[in-house]
Amino acid sequence: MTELKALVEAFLFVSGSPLSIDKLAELAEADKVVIRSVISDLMEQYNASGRGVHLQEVAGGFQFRTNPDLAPGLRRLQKERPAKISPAALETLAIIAYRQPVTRAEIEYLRGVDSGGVMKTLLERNLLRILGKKDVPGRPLLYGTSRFFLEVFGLKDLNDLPTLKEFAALDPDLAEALPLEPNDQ
Amino acid sequence: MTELKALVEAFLFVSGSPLSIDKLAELAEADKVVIRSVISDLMEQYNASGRGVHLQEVAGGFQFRTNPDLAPGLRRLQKERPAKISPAALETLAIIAYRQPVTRAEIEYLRGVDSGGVMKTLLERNLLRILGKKDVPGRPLLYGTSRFFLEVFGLKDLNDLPTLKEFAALDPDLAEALPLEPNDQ
Amino acid sequence: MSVDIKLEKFSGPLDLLLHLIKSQEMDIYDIRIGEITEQYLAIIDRMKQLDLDVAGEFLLMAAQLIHIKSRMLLPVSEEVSDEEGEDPRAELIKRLLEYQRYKQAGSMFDQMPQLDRDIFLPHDSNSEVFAGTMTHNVDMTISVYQLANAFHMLMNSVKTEVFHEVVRESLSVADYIEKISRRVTEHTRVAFREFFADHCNRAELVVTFLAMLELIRMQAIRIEQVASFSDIWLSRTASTEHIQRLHIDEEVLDYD
Repeated sequence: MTELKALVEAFLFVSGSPLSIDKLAELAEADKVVIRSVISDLMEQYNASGRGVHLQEVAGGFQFRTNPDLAPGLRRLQKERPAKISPAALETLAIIAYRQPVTRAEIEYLRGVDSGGVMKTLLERNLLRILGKKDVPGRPLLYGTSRFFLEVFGLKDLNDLPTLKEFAALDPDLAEALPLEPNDQ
Repeated sequence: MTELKALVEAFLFVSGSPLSIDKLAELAEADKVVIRSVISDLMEQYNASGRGVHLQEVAGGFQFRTNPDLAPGLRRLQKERPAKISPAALETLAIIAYRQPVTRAEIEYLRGVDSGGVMKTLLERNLLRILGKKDVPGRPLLYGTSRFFLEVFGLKDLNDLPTLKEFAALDPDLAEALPLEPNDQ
Repeated sequence: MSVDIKLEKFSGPLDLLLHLIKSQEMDIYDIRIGEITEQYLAIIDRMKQLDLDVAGEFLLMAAQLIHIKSRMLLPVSEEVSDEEGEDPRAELIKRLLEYQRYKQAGSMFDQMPQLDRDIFLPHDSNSEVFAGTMTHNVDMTISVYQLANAFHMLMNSVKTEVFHEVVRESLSVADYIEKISRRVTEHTRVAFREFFADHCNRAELVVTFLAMLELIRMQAIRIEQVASFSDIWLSRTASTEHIQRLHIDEEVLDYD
């Protein structure tokens, strides 16, 4: 019984989405009646006052949720949650890092998609800086990486960026790839 | 105090990634000393036997994780089996963990075998990170373990790696071998 | 000794040597080098007979073993011991001990509870692409490797695209002339940009442009721009019927 209770607690913790009695019984390979009593046990334990996490019945199942009384304090975390970098942003940042100085049009040519939104996010996060304007008709802005970029990636300078040759050496399949050197003239 | 404890519990629950004492103090707007005592309180409460969820110190912070004893049951909830780390990869990871910062050539000398493929796999799984370039001709890349490595193996920091002494106790042959200490300068 | 040894079970020549030493119950500090060399070579040989790809490293180790064995056979003369008084096996022993240590550390790692294998986190917090590198100290930490890799993958995919363009050189200027005239017929005036908006591939850009030039030459369309760098517009000059009657012949166009 104690182990079953621990298992149910762990299932609910890991699942994220609500788990029904049926589902829990199936996962824990136990009888529904037993699961039901384990659940009410856990609810009693968690829903006592002064707990940060409650076990709540929701959408036909059970789920751990934060105590609603703590909402004001918890919002501070939400704001600070580290924004995750999307694959699109990573790709764009990579192009800028290796190809700088580079214009938006050049980035979009390489990526094959509009990159304005992603570039705006990267600028807002201080990872890019504007290096000037390109001396061609339309005088498009030239982008490069910022000093903060070096800090985030722990690089001394742009020459510290690994070259493609170094990665190609790890994997013979990559050996035929394009030569890639940080472009820092 | 009770409300602070609930708040810390909720922060840890919501965050997902490990939260340091400093970060918790900032979020909860409380003193670090108080946070520390709240944490040890929570650890006592959670890490009692028979609980499904433990509070663990890992990668410089604290995090709720499932009780390792429940692994066999919990695997039922996982849709895909995690890719197993091969013995060759574990061996390479061990060299990097204890010898960091280390170059690929040094790893290959120790293993006696080409390690490019294994290192690429470890890099892709985010267990390694590139620490820079060695100041010798050719400027080879220096590798070390990532923060995620600590999270995967549940280590507080690199000093949490078992030391040579514990090894020597297992196998007397090794006692006379070269000193081996985690090298984390 | 057991003949049933598979090289792929060993992570390298040092691993194989350790196995042989252990299975012969030898002291690692006092390897009977002749015996070990013989067994090692026999295994390598068998692998070759089976036509397996014996990795260069295994062969290199074989050469080293033979070299050590031959040095062991030399009488230890005074001069030699001055220079290399060391046991010829010393370097190998050191490597074996060091290797054994990391091999053990590796299997110890294997026994430690591992995230996602033995220990689990709530699903939504560990399923995201870079969740593993999330930290609260720095805004964002992705590794240099991920950055370089992203660029590398992209360059590779761009390259493949170029390659495909060459292969399927079936884009016909005539088809594009038709496409453009259809749009100009329907809308009378179309922005130059619009024709390129959804073509990200270079070949299509080129063919579209060639088709436009051709239409201008045939005086079917006109190109205009109000001010420098403002939008360029394509408009129809010929009548709809005229455009529809344009007889477009690939051979006449002479684009190959």
